[in-house]
Amino acid sequence: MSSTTTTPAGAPRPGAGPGAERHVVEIRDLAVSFATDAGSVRAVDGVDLTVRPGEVLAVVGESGSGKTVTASTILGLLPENATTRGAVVLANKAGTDEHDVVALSPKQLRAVRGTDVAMVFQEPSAVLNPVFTVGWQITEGLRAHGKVSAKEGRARAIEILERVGIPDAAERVDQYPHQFSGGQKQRIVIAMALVLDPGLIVADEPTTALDVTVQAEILDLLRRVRDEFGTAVVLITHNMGVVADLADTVAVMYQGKVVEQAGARELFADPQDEYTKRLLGSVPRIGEATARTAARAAGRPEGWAEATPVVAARDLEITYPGRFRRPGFPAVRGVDLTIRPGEVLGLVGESGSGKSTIGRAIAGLTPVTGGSLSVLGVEMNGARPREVRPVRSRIGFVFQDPSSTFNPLLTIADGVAEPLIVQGRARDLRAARARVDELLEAVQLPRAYGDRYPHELSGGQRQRASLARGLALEPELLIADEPTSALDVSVQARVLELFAELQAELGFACLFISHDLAVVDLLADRIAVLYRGQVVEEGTGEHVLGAPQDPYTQRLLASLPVPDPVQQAERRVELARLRSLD
Amino acid sequence: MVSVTRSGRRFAAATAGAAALALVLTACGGGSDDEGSSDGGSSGAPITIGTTDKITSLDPAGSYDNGSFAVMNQVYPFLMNTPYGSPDVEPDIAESAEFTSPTEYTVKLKAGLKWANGNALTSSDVKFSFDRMVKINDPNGPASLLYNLDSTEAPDDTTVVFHLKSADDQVFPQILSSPVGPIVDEDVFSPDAVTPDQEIVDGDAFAGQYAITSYKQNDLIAYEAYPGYKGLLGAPKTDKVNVKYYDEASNLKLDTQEGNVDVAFRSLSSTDIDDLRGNDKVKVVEGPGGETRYITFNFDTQPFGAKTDDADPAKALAVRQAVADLIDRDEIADQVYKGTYTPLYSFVPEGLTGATEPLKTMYGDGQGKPDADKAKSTLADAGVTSPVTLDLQYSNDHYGPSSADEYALIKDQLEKSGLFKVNLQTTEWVQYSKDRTADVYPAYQLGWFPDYSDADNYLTPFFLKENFLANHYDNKAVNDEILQQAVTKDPDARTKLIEKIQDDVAADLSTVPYLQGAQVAVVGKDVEGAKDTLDASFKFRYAALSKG
Amino acid sequence: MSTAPSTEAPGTPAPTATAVAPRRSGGGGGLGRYIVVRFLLIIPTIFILVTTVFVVMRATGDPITAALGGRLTPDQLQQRIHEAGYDRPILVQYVEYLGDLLHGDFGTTLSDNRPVTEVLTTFGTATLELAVYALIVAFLVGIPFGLLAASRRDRLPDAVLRVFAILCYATPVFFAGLLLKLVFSVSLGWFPVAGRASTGTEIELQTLDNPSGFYLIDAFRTGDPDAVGDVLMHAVLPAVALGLLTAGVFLRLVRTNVIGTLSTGYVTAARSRGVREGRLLRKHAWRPALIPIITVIGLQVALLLSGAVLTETTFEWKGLGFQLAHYLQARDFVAVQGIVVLIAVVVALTNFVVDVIAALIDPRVRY
Amino acid sequence: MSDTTLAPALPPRPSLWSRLPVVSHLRQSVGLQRFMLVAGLVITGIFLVVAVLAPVLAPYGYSQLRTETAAFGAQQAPSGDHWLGTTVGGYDVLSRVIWGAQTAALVIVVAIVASIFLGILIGLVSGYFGGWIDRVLVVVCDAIYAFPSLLLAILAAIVISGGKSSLWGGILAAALSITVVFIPQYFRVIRAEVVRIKTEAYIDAARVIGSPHRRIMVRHVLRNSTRTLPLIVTLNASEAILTLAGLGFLGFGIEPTAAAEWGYDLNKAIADVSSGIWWTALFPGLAIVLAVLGITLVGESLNDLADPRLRSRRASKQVAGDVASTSVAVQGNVVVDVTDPGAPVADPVRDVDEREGRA
Repeated sequence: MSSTTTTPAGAPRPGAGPGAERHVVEIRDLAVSFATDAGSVRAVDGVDLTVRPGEVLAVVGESGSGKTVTASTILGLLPENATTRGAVVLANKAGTDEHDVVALSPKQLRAVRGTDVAMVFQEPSAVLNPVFTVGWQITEGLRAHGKVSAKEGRARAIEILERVGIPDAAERVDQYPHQFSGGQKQRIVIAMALVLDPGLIVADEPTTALDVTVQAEILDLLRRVRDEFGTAVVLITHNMGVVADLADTVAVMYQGKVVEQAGARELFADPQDEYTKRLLGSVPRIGEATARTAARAAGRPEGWAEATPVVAARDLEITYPGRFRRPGFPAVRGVDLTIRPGEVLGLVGESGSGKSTIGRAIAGLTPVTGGSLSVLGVEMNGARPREVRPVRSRIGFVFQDPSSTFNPLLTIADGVAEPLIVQGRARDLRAARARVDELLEAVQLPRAYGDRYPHELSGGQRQRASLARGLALEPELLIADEPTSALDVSVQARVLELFAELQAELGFACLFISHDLAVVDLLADRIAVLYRGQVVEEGTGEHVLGAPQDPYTQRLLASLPVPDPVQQAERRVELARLRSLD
Repeated sequence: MVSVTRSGRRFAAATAGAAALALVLTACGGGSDDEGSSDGGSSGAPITIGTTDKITSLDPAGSYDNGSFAVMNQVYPFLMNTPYGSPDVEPDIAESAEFTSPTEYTVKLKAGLKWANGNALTSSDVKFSFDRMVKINDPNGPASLLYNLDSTEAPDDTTVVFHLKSADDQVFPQILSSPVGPIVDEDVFSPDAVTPDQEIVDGDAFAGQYAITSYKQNDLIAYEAYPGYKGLLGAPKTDKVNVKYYDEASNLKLDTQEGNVDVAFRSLSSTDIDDLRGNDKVKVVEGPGGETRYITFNFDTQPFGAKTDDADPAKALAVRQAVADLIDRDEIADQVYKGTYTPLYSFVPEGLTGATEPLKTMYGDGQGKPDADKAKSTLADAGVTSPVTLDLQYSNDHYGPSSADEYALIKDQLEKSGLFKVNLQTTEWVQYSKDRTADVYPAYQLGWFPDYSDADNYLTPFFLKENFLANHYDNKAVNDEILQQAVTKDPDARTKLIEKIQDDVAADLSTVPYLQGAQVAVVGKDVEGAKDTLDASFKFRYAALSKG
Repeated sequence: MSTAPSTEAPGTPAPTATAVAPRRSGGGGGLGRYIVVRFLLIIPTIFILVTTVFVVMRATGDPITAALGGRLTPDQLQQRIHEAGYDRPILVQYVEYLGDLLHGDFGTTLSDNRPVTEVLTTFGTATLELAVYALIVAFLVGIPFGLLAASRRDRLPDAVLRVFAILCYATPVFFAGLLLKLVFSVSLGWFPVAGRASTGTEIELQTLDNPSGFYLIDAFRTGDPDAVGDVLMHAVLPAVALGLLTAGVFLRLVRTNVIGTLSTGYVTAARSRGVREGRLLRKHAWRPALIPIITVIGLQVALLLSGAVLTETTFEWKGLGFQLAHYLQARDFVAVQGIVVLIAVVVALTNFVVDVIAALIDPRVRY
Repeated sequence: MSDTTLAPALPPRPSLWSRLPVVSHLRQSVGLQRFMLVAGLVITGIFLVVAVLAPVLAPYGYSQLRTETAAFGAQQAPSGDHWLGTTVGGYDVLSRVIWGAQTAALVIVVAIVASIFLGILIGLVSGYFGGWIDRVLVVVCDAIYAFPSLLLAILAAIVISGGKSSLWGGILAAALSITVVFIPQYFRVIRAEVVRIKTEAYIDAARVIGSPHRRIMVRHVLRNSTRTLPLIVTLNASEAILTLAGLGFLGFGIEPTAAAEWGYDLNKAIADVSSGIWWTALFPGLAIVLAVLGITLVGESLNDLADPRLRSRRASKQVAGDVASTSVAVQGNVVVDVTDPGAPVADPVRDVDEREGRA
């Protein structure tokens, strides 16, 4: 509380000097509450923030910290059930005019939106209207703020598309959103924001929905927005790496309040607030666990490498059937993999790389269409359900989405007991309860949570319970499919920690699937990098992440922003070098 | 009519809210009116007739229903026909018709007859008409009425000789006026298949009082007088007649009331007719009707019937008599039918030669009113313990929309006395038709519309041993008497016999008749002549109508 | 397992934001293939309906008993049934019927001796004409009011319009028809009571060569302005009665879908660019909402035909639905089957066309 | 960190009563939506009370034609003895309207229970197993679904009734005719839900541990796929009334001596209306409109409340509320993300929408 309104640190960038007194936006004592079924809840509570022209302010926080609400307030885009107090004073780019957004009439608000402040959203596919061409949608903003001829609008749309890096803009201006890739869509969204040349862009998690390599490109673009257009940016994010990459100043929000605000380098180097420290401490960093992995490798018994692998894939192929006699989609194309007893294999890849498909195939959820996949001694290619069934009791699975891993109508204890009952280890819930309690304690959940329903648990707690269920049958193999990707960093850190402890204690083999190199590095003995259904590189973390050989791995690694502005600046240089090689 | 408009307004006010939007939407078209275009004719005053009849086919061989026959009566010539005002037949386009031997019925045609299309109408057409009728024997056709016809012969252009199977058939002349009787053009009609309506109209194969000029099945028919008709009925009073076919009686009623229809004939609901009686823009014209309604008893399955556990003919008869005692015909006619049906106390309806009213005196209070005490003693005398449980069936979709009300009232009348416990049931018509002849129903509703206007048509199909009712009624004496009357040449003797048969059947009560349908036409104030054609021939002839 | 395409549009549980659900994944040739598959699916649909109706009709009695059960003795009836072949095994009759159908031979009605094809064209055009009028009313009422309700959401106009929509739907067509007739024909005398035209006009129309069966078109062909007026006046009340029923559904449909798209990201994004609310509604929200709306409207054809049965009865509009009720009662299975085939074809084709239109509106399918 | 030692107290779980479908919806609703829901509930409540208490409320029996002393007479105008007059058949209009509620309620109940059972069964099997059975069932149900429902009901009525006219015979015939129409709807809704649920992680979780199909279907899929039923049931109930009335109006319904039925009475009253006898048509007609209106209001409100996009919330007058409850605290409390109102919820009603408003 004491550190709520840290005075903004001095101008971090020399260029911003002359405008230091001016603010593009100044938020004073902002409070917002929402009417919900459970009564009124306060999302933002006494927030003060200022943004100077040409500055990138990152607002960081975990879910529910109020950062998105704060950002929406700047454009007056809060939903109807919101009530606002305080002031959001917005200036135009030239600094000649000022409005308090909170007090504006809808008509005045409309005039401000787009011209003085624009917004870039998290999910580019959702914010582009599927039935209009991108050119039309870009021109729409121009038309909303004055008469623009169709020809002129089109010319300006092409120009701005070119500037945000859409190739062949003159042709593509007439295309529809679905004809662009995810990264290009985000570029178009940014183009729409830029076309009216606003003084401020509010970017709400602009890269969260994107793969890490695409994320790096968008971050570059945003940097250019600041540098070339002189536009200030309010960047809302939960990703400390993104902050380190882009931000000039940082405001950390927690429970609706700004707990710390400082220049980016200062904040990372010397966080003041307890929460900021904890947050930074939770962020996984590559190389952190090298020593641990090495120690584990050293502790392996002799002959371990020759022991029968738990999972052995040879030239594995998995193709999803097409519809209407259309050719199928090959998700996995000739993958070789081995997991030995007690070993953690990290499987990394971007979306669509086929990593989840491999996990599901091992668990028998997706049929194998080619090659060989031997799981605990059973060949899965062409296996009949009867043959797979006994294997299942020896495999545990932890799923990605914590919101749906448990049947919403059954208690947690019911869910955890399910494998015990199905596999005949217990007759009913009462008989299984002792073991359930034991499992819950093992994942550090209080026994009493067993009687709760899934929605009464937080995401992290649900993932712990999911882990308990996965371990209920004391499996020899655990498949964890992105178990932490939906969790906040601080929660993720603790779940990962727990995971590592349990693995050490119970010694199960594990396939750990993730898109996040740092997370995989933290846990895995070996890492396999998957790209378009093929393994491009495999080896220990030290090897793969320390000295990657494959160009894709190199790019992937260089694209991953590290939560340290100084290091990240170096990374950027490296990435630029790699790109230039292409 | 004042009261109608007023209550109409009241209703309108009550529903104005719901209709408000419709008002707004339709207000734009409010000014115009459609009456201007309703007169299409050039000479005289054309008449528009409205009806809810249905036409099955214009080909006599392909239809056996009132709606189709109504059209045929206007456009086809008959050898024998009923003159206005009489149920008995006389030669129509024939000069003479007589038995030339017991099994030969010879008809001489008038000379120089022509079809509307110009073809000559000769005895060859007549022979063709009857031969094809027998040959086609369409499932929907009336060929079975020619049960007594052996062959037809046309020795010359104007002579036709019918060879009959049984001798001295007094009904045969009547049959020539029935649905099986229309003469058709051999150049237009197919000899071995039912001819489509449009071909008939296109071929102009008409030689009755009218010819059809425009035809849209069950929608609209335009008639024009055919000058070449030289038969019994004479020239039509009106040249042009249009007939509009309605599906909803209420729409016909409204159009009649609004003056869009000059003559509404068959079948306005009793409510509508009752309402129109008080309307001074129209006249309600009534005549005797040939339609009858009766309750049929199955002699095997009725209470104490032959196939029941406690079979006892005497008790069974007592039950039937008690029913006859209890039915209040006036109440049904008034409440349900508002006078469009009248009480019927015999098997042969009033208006036909030989019709009497035996049930009026034999049952009830002797005046046509019910008598509960008499019913009680009838049952008690026969040793029947009351209440008697009676399963009574009616058809909800074949005998008009009021059957349900009719039978609810009958149930009520029977139960009111405390002598009966009635289980009322209804069945959809097709199933009903099957069930009733399969001994499923102990007692059930039926109705009859005659093929020809002779008492025989109300007796032969019903009370012979093998009959249409299939109710196991078997009275040798009645059987013989019915066969006898059909061949009795002397009209008086035959009438006597018919009266006797009615008395005999009334004692047995194979059926309990209770209603006779009146023919009701609602005509505009300026329309004359409806009364002339609403006669016991049960043929409604447009030719009699005129608009002043 | 994804759903089969026929259920896709309505069956997907996706909210409207994604209701423009990509019908196909993958690119080139998607639309063409989709159209072919969609078209082929019409065949089993019709086959199923024909079979069902055949079995149902034959299982419930024969037309001869229906027509003459009150006239003939049981023996005579049985003889006629035998002669007509209705006592043969049902499978034999079925195969025979299907064979005829494949040759395009619908047969001749049993109860009124008309070629079924003629019945279909005569009454089909009447029903089609009524349906077109009703759709016009439904569009004119449903869409603007639906947009209005969506834009004034949860305020008075919305409340009034929603209750209006429910009332449209809650009032049985025959009751609404009765009220309309009473108020506008009997009391006010603005419109004719019933029928498609007055007698004179009908006769006039009959004189045309090759009348199309669409009275309005035919009336124009006569060149008689009175006839045109007469036909239009007759159409107003039936069209309103049937149209309002559908309008209620349209209104609700438009409102729901537009509210759905109004809360999507792209509308919020457009708002953040300062686009006017009216334009947000008419352009950004309406166009994407149109895709599910059009799909659902296709299914309204079935509703419209159900309503048409009752409307036609009430207003003496000699159309198909009404005629079907009659043929059902007469057990005229030849006629019923013919009409059912036609309805099935019309419904299937409409859904097909609507799906294709929706696909064409959706650029993701088009390209 | 500190979250393992103690289970933080949960907010008290709502009672079973307030978790019941309609009750919970009522508690959620505000403003206009609440008004619509309450109005619908009141009308529906009256309808149900009248249906249940018909023997007590109705002054006469539905097929009663006379008192001890005298016949009612046909088409009598409203009077002290007959508040709403008598029909063309001589029945008391008020009594017929009241008893008609009972008939309608019985038909709704039978039709819906029957179609829920069958629809759920085939929808569950079809959606869960997929394959060619699923494809065939989908095509069959689509074919039936696309066919005009009233005509379908008429066809069914002809087959099913075979001419039975007893109270239950008539009600069963009408109800089953409507069932034939509804089954495809339930099939589609349940199947769509099952297909959706099949992709949920907890189904995969159950498969991974080797649960047999039957256990997965009953324990996981079935229970979760029925959440939209209350909504469809309400909307179908109103449709059932309209279909029943349509059948009655066309003469395929229940006979007057077996039960009172509004559509039948309306049919009989057509002639009356054109003759200035307004009371025989108006009241059964209004009864239909009101019953359908009430039930539809409930159904639409449920739909709105179930769909976060359509649900309205009231803004509080002042900035108020407790911050902690909204934020994901370090202790990991329940997440209520206020900016995104709820996870995307399927729109089960759309399926129903398409068909609504028949007759």
